[in-house]
Amino acid sequence: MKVYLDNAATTAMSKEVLEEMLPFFSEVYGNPSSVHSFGQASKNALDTARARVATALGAKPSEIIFTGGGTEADNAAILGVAQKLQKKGKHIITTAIEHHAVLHACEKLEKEGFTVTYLPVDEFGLVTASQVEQAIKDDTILVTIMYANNEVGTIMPISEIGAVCNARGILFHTDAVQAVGHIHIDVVEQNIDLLSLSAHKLHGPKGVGALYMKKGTNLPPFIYGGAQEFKRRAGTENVAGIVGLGKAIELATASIDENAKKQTAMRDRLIDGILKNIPEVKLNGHPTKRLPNNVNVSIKYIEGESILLMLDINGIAASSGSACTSGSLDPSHVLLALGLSHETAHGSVRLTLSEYNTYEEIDYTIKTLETITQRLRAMSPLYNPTTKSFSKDENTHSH
Amino acid sequence: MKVYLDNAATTAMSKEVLEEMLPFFSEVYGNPSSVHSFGQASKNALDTARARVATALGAKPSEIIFTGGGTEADNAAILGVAQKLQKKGKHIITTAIEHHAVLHACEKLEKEGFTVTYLPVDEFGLVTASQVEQAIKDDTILVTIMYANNEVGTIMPISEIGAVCNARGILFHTDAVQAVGHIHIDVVEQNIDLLSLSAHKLHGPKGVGALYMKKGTNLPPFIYGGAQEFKRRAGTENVAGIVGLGKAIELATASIDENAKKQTAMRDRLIDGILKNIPEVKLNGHPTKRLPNNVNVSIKYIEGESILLMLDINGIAASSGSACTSGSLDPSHVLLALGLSHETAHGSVRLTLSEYNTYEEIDYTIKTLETITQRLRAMSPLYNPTTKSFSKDENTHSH
Amino acid sequence: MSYSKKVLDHFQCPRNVGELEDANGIGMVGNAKCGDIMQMFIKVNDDGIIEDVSFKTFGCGAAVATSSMATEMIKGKTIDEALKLTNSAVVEALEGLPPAKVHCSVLAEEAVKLAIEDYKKKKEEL
Amino acid sequence: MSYSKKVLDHFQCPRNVGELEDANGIGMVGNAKCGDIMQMFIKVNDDGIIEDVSFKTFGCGAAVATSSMATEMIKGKTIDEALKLTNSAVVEALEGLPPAKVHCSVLAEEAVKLAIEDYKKKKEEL
Ligand SMILES: Cc1ncc(COP(=O)(O)O)c(C=O)c1O
Ligand SMILES: Cc1ncc(COP(=O)(O)O)c(C=O)c1O
Repeated sequence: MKVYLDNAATTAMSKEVLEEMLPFFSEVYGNPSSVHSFGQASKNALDTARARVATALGAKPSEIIFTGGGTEADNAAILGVAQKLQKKGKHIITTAIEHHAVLHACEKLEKEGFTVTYLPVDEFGLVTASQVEQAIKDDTILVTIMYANNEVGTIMPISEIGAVCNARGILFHTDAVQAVGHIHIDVVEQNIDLLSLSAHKLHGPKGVGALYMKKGTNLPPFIYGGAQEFKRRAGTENVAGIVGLGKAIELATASIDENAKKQTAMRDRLIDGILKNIPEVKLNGHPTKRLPNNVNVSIKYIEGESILLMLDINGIAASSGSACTSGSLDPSHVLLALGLSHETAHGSVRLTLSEYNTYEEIDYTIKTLETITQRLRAMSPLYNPTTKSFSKDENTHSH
Repeated sequence: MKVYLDNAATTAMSKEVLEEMLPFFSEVYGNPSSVHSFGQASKNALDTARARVATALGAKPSEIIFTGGGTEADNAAILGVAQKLQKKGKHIITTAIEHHAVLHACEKLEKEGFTVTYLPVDEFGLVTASQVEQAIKDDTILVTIMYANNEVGTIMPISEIGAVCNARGILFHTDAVQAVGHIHIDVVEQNIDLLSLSAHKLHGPKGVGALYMKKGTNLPPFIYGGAQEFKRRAGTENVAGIVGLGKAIELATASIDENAKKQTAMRDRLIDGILKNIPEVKLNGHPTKRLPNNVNVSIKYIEGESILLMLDINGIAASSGSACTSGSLDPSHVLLALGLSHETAHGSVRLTLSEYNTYEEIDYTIKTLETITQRLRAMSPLYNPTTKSFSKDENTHSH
Repeated sequence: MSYSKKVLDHFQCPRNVGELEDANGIGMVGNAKCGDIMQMFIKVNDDGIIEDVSFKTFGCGAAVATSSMATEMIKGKTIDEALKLTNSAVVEALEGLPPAKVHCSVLAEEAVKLAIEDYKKKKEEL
Repeated sequence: MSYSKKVLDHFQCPRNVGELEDANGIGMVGNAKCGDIMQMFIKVNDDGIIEDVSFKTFGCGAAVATSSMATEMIKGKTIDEALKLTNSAVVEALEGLPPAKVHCSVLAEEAVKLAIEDYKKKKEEL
């Protein structure tokens, strides 16, 4: 059985999206900047996609700038505000559990003399609007806080934070890459000035995203060249990709409630099944303020990559908080910020669903994970079958 | 008859490229950064594409960074060198006829205190290596000169310029967006340190390109986030697009001589047909040092956009040096730099071929252009049927 | 260019093209540098009515269409009525123009005004 | 992870897993913070030959595979031969490791050395 449970990393593209994109490779291939009808057909396709993205967010089409993905949108928002407002102030507020696309952009700014407040989160991964309010200084120019966390699925109180920023006249950006198409968003009601999204997290194509930029925000260009994308993001547009994003976001928002219900039920079955069948497992993230598709558990005494490999051998695709691939030995900054010990963080597994998953897959995954845990624990020098308490020596192995 | 003669703007994607890309949307959809086999399958596809691009340029795979297009590659190279070497010097050399992706990046740097020398070109659009040599100053950190011009097709003496830069120890970037896949390139032999390319100019997908960065050049990241693309260009990779680029460049280089021969023959038939059948027309660009697919003519007394619209009504897609779409009233900076009067520049038409075109299309285009010219001249207040000389009043109408 | 059907119609089949042999007023605006030149020819009769009108234009699709439309809109009108022609009336009659092209309608309005001015001047000189 | 077939084989079917009841040398390296802990058990006979060996490992696939391979490489060897085991020999035997994983082979080498050291120390103490 092949079970894909890594939908927070990326999703399978929907067949309907592919169908919508197909004509824009070899048939409708004009450059949208061209005067002739080949070009105008492509331009019309961009317009349709822009309207669809705008509708999904409660924005206007002229407020949507297509980008080469979520990371680019995050960079454009943060570095753009910094460039534009540096004379006004050099302080930025964010959280400790942002995606690297936000954190590394902030770190670059720190090197250039900006100061960044990384708000701590509670054990569930939450920040509060009053934390934000208290962190605001005279020279604060930007608050950037993710809509929902990609590792543990915690949903932040975005409306409340938006209200605080609005009241204080500070620009508010949210990295909504994990939220768009999964939970309802309204940029106007929620006082969001800038929002990043990415197509491949909602059954759209990889390498295309968008930045919502509220009218009047008027950030500087982030790629220089032609007049594309309201002169903000030069370069011939990824027409097929943008068409795909438009279709994917339309489909996702059309069935947002239905999908959330289906995923939440599967998610809870998966969580319950794991917690019931495997001893000494801890759920990471918030029990209820959590993305419908996110499960993140720490399995004590064993290490994440080993679990992933074993799952993979059994046909299950998952992800872990053990950052093995990047060459770093440190576990996920998100899990550490939630207060997990290094050891526990290393043993975390993320299983993220989509509406394409089935209950059969969920049950198979619970069973497989149980077997794998037994095998790996038998091999683990940390595991002592008589030890029972999970949190007791939570921190003993860190140094 | 539908005739697409705007291949310098963008090309139709080849069916073979589409076929190669198709599995990477809904079947092989893993995130290349993922540990599991879904992810590794995508990673392998990236590796294959990287090797193909490297081979086409005579580079190593580790020297290829995939980007969101040619513009992004140009920006990354120029802004990257500036950021890295600003302590060493703040002078950059380029030409007056670069693409806006280069010019506007340079202009941004000028605002930040850099000085830029825009080398003038001769009437054919050429700069010489000795012009470059003479422009080099103690604080010159970068020479950026396009491989071939996108409007008039002129091919620059890149090897000679590369030799000069190499001898003087100055980084050399070339915007080869119009050249890759059309003429032979060898980054090692030609002493090229940085090279930009774009997939959609060679029957590949839009929105994906690459920057060749010679080992040791070591520019800073241009998008911050994950560890993708050797930590230079963060963000989940456009896997399908990159696969498409890899296939397109492989196909293009495999039949580079054959395609060049075919296109050159069609090009010359088109040029000869126009010059013979339409009075008072001038060929722009170099007669021989020119891209195999480029025709650019100025048709006196009439205006480019009108010609394009008439061509379009007759099924022919072309482009003009009249920058109508951008809201600017100025004609192409390239044509002006070649010494054309505003009036003549406004009357220029670019017809760019691909190997998909046919002789039948060429002959139809010549005939159609002749008829259109007659109609528009009959409407033109500048046209006096008794006037015969073309260059006589070349400059009388400019002010 | 996303031109309206009306613009494309007037571009493809421009009305009143050419030089009016017996014009008694001629107006010319624009210059080749900016890519637009419009020439408007009118024939005003003794009752001050624009009996005939024609144009010649060097310029983009919008320039041709606005010239053509302007000739239609003033033909048969008195010169006083013609002087009231505004560029926005031309744009409206064409069912809109892309923002970057609105300047063409201004040229058309100006060309009409200059032709009428020329007619008046010539009349005074008689 | 692009692991070699050999690595995946040793990960899936690790040789010599578990605690050796009658071990006379035990070495442990790494720590949970870095995500890798290896424990090596050896039983050295009177001729100084490693008669039996086993391991327990908390860590990634490479950590498990290098431990497993290391046990195979020293089993039946004299302790002097075993001391010559290098991490690169382990990497080679596994048909390579991704660059980010080479440190695991260093841990395996160290665990073996510590186990032998422990054996020697215990022997001296006797
Ligand atoms: C010479 C040249 N440089 C750069 C570009 C920009 O490439 P892209 O449209 O892929 O960003 C183009 C084409 O648009 C070009 O012709
Ligand atoms: C929260 C969050 N932000 C940003 C990104 C980056 O998006 P992309 O991979 O499209 O650049 C991701 C996913 O990778 C994410 O989960």
